[in-house]
Amino acid sequence: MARATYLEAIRQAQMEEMQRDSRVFIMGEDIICNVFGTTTGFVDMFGAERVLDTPISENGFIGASAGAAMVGARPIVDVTISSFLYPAMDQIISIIAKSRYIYGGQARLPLVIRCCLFYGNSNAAQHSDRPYSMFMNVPGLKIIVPSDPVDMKGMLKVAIRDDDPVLCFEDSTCWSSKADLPTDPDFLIPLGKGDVKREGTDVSVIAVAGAVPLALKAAQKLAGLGISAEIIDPRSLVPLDRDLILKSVRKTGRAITVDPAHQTCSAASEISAMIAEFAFDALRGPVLRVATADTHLPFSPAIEKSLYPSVDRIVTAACRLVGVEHFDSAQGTV
Amino acid sequence: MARATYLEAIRQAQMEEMQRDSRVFIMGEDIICNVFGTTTGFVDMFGAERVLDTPISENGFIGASAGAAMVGARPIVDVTISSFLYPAMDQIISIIAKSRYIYGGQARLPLVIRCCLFYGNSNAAQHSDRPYSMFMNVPGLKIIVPSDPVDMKGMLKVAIRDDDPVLCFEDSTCWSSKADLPTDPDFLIPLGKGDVKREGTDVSVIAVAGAVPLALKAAQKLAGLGISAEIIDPRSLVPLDRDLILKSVRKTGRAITVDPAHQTCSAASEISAMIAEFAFDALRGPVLRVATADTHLPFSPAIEKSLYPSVDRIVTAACRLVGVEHFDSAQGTV
Amino acid sequence: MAGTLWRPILFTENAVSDRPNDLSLEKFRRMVRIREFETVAEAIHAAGEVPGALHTYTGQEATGVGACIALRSDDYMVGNHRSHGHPIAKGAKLRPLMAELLGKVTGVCKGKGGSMHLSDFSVGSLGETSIVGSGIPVAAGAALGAKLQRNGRVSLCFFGDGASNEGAFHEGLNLAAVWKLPAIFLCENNGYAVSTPVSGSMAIVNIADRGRAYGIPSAIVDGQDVDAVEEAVAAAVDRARAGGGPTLLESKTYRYADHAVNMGRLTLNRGPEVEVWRKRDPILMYRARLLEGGIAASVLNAIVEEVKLEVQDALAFARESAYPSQLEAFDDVFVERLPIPAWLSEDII
Amino acid sequence: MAGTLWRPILFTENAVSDRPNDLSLEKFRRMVRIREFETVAEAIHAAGEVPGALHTYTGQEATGVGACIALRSDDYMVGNHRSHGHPIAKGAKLRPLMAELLGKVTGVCKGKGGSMHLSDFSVGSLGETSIVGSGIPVAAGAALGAKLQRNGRVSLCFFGDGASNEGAFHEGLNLAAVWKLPAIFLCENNGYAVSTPVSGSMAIVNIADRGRAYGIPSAIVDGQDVDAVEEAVAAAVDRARAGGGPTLLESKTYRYADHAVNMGRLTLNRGPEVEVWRKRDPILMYRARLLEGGIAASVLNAIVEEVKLEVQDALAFARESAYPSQLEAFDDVFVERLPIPAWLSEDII
Ligand SMILES: Cc1ncc(C[n+]2csc(CCOP(=O)(O)OP(=O)(O)O)c2C)c(N)n1
Ligand SMILES: Cc1ncc(C[n+]2csc(CCOP(=O)(O)OP(=O)(O)O)c2C)c(N)n1
Ligand SMILES: [Mg+2]
Ligand SMILES: [Mg+2]
Repeated sequence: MARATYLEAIRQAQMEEMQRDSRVFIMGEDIICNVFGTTTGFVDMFGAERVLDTPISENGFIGASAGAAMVGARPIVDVTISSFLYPAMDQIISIIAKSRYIYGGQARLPLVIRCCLFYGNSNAAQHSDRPYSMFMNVPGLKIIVPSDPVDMKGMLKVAIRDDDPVLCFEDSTCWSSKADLPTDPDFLIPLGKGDVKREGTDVSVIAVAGAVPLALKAAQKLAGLGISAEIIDPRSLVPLDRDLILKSVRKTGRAITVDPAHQTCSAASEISAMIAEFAFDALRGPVLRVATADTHLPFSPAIEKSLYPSVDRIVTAACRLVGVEHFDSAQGTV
Repeated sequence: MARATYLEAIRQAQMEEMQRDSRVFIMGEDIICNVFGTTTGFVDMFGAERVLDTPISENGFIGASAGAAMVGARPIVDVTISSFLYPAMDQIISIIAKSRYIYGGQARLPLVIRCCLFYGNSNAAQHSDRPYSMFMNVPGLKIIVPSDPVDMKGMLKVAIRDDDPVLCFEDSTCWSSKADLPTDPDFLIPLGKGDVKREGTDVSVIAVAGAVPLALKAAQKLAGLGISAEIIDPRSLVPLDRDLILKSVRKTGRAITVDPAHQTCSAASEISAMIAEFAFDALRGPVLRVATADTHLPFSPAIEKSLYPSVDRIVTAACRLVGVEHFDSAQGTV
Repeated sequence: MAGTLWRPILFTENAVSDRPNDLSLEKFRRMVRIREFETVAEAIHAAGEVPGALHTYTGQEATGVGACIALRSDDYMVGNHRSHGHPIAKGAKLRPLMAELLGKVTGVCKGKGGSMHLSDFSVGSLGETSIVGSGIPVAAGAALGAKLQRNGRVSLCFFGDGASNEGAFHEGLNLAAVWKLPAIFLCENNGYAVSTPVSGSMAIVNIADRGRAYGIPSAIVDGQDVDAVEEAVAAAVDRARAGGGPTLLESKTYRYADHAVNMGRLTLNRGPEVEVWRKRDPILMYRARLLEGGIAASVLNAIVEEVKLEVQDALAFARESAYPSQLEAFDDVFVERLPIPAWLSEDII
Repeated sequence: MAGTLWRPILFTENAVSDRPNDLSLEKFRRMVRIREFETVAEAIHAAGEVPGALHTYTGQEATGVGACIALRSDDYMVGNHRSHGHPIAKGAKLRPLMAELLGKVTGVCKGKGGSMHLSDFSVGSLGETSIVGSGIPVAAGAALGAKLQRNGRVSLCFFGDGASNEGAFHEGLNLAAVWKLPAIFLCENNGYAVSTPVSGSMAIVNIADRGRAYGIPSAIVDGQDVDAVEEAVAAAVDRARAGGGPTLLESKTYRYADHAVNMGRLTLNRGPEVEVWRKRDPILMYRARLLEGGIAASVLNAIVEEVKLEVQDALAFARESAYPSQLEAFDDVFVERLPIPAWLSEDII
């Protein structure tokens, strides 16, 4: 165990898996220069053959990762920022998601596509995307959204070992969060298993990626108001741990879904719909969503931040659901 | 009024708007040869300058439509099949959806991107996409999904006149449906207005695109079982006529959303989540979804069809919701 | 899954050359096999036996066969929407291909791919992908995999003139050039993309000229001449295996039929052009060359008859085969089968 | 919205040439203006006044200015992430640009675009788009719009060496070639894409060679020499206006600073290379040429002083300006303002 950040967890997961299995290699734009710090020292450790800088051609090298995977290699593709997935959507959807199926199981695509969710810091609309829900609509892609260093390490290692394509979305608002990281090289967290980040009895808050830390802070505040919130982190969106979510909602009778993505057709909407379909009998009130407003993210710091989910918005939603008068807003700001 | 198909409605809408406004032009792969029959005679009518065959380069010509629109032209881009949007996602999301915003309103992007939903006919996974919900997650794109010839004509005309980018998804299962088409050149159906396709009192069925005709057939069957179903067609997904949907659900107390797309993060899920959030008090049972199974669409006709929504599935869902024993399944197949 | 050595998953056998001994007769046989397969495929499609669309390879046989005969059977190959001919050229068995056309579970893709996806991994055919241009990055990636694993294989990609206008072409070729990958990019320029002539989609005449943009050597080859194609591809393969990097080849060829059937209104009046090309039919030309070279007509005729039987056998097999079960629809999305939705599982189980 | 005539929405004025009379001093002034703007921008970014990332244009001024001076003010121009210099070169006012950097409502994009999007439509700058390569199809489209409207305008696109590896480059140039569009594609080859040298991203040395792949004439130009750039672009503009179609130009240039600040760890040790390039500084070189041509040093110094005041004025304006109101976040998604979500509207109204 050693204290380390979320970014460091990514580095360790990759390093350990590259040490373990020589078929694993990594490629991306400027990964040798190590833009966000997740490939420190990799060229020295693994050689230039397994640590490849790519030209700026996302569709090309993401597609190439598919080809390499089909013939037995195990690529990790670092796409830096999630907005750069769009130029590669064709290879991701038409090739990576579909090849195994369309060829009747002849192909195997053990590859990981990593990128960060780069929002909340005046990066403007073209660099602030959080597009995981788009990929949830496409069968054939596993999707992980770890919210803390431990989950990140354990899940990314599993993603690299997985024989199916996995998209890993790394929330930049979590980059500097720290935790004690297990050093066991076989520390693994299976995909498809959510986690109860805090137990509670009055309301279930199902939060995604960077919304999890917000939900935990909100739970603390809510405790002060006499409301016991249970915080669920699905951790992987595909497969989704429906059972864990439904179990929690059946216990508390109330649900709020929280998601840093745009609300319409978000992961939050999907989870809400799932709850409304399968846990309706247990519900004591509406299923509320706390997500990002359906507008683009502006550059100006004066007007960007308030568009995202916040501790306050979660607290307000929970108070509304539980039927408690909203706490004094003067005290309430975090 | 003259009897015409859904495809003919597309042709008429385009023709009338091109006659009306010389800034409108159309481009796409093999549109002169008129692949699906929506541009019959256009070159002769409008000349080769306004009817442009493009190289196979969707990102290029969709992006070019944005540039042309920014300087005052009004492009219609025919992308034939929705699967071919993926190579162009970057231009659609990063440029077309965001340019007006990112430049503070300096840009105007009056353009229409048309494509068909080409499913249900052994086209295999790479040609069977129904990806509208992906675009719903992106602010800045209006999205229409007309389900009959009249709506198609009236909405496509409005889309062409609209000063914002509009995606028009044309359900190939509706191609040959016929109706009396208004000939008034100013017959217009505003975007953002849903339509009650059939009134009812027991259950609201909110159906999208090719699911509307299925829902109407199901309503007929349900009537025979003593269940009165109200069929709502949102017609445009962005903007979405929330009021119409919520009003119907408040009246019936029961809701089923039906969508030919994959279920996870579908338009159906979004509408379900919206209902569970804003009409919870009126609900007398769970909000059910009837959508396509979250697997790829196989080529083999033996196993493709059963993966989509069907009249039977809608009838079964309604019976379950209303609490009626399911009708005899031997009689029940359509 | 564990292990620290490169373990190529596919094609662990046949690591040495297994090119047939009597290459000329084998080339003839494979071309005839494609032609006969397509003839039957068109007939059964017209009769309603084949669902979906059908894009035939008739007229382009020399390109597919000339190219594949220059490959080892464990080399990789990637095709496109017009790829019945490619796996056949690479040596695939006909029964699973024909069964695939009919959507049967014995099909090479268990009936899930169909006509546009007749991929046979057992002969190195890694994907006949129907999104135009999308196979090119995949082929570059297979070459990268070969390079990383040092298995001496090369990767050949077939694509059309139209595909060379896609961004995927640009990015795939550039990658292959920068990384000096053992790849051969073989453009089958049949003059059209659906209805659009090459002159309507690019302001150059020879797609081979595009190699210069990447520093990739390129050549134009007579696509009707199976020997010429073989020679050009063999040279590219040699260079690739020797670590010399990729090659771009342009084969000038022609498809006799319309772009496809059952894919919209695609009938195009190409006038007398078709007849001009038919005079340079690759099979007729090669037959003449073989006869001239002293091969008896009876030998060639016997091959044709054998192939006919082979195709009929494949058709009978395909017809007798079962359709996949509904469960199959949930298999192969991931390595582990998906859970079946409740509304379907009742029907199935 | 109705009407049957072409009605260009933008730039209805200035349809005739409005290139400044004393071009040489204007070129000097614009280069100095960019340099000074960037110097101040870096300083206030370092001081925490500018949010987000900052990519400076320092070192490349001759390319932007030489190119834009060859354009009419109603010609179209498209830039990229490194585009502070482009609108300035095209003649944009500094106040709205500086205010944009600070995220103020008086910014050229009302504070919604920021440093990577300093687009000023009033001078024909249609979009400084920060997705690499994404401006190229847009520029081709503006050229298409110009052609359809017969307004005699041309469209010029700035992009980097790295961008030329994107599929968007390939598709945009090919379209422009097939349709003979009045477009100029100007690659600013500054040797690197972030940390990757050109040799690490392509197997060719000159990006100009890529023109051949489309049948587009191309040329290489000394990007440090504002006159040379102007001349090359002017020739391309003439050809474009005469209906001769697009041109690809490659400007060999250099950026002094790191790729960007506040965009990850991008510091790169480029060794003595930077100093070599600084010896060919475009402003120093041009200053020497002007002095040699008989312009008094005092004239040039006065320009520098004027520009400094101008930039300080812009900064003061930007600092005094207000931030946008929260409502602004919902404007310009569509032409009509979006409804404000309930949870926000309470705060706002
Ligand atoms: C990305 C994409 N765009 C469009 C299509 C539709 N389409 C299928 S084949 C084809 C023409 C391909 O032409 P070419 O590459 O020359 O191959 P050919 O059919 O001539 O063999 C088109 C446009 C597609 N399948 N994928
Ligand atoms: C599609 C895409 N991929 C990656 C990036 C990240 N990125 C921003 S600038 C840049 C380098 C661009 O290099 P070049 O085109 O040479 O322009 P320069 O920065 O040298 O001016 C990269 C990789 C991006 N913005 N967009
Ligand atoms: Mg072709
Ligand atoms: Mg550069």
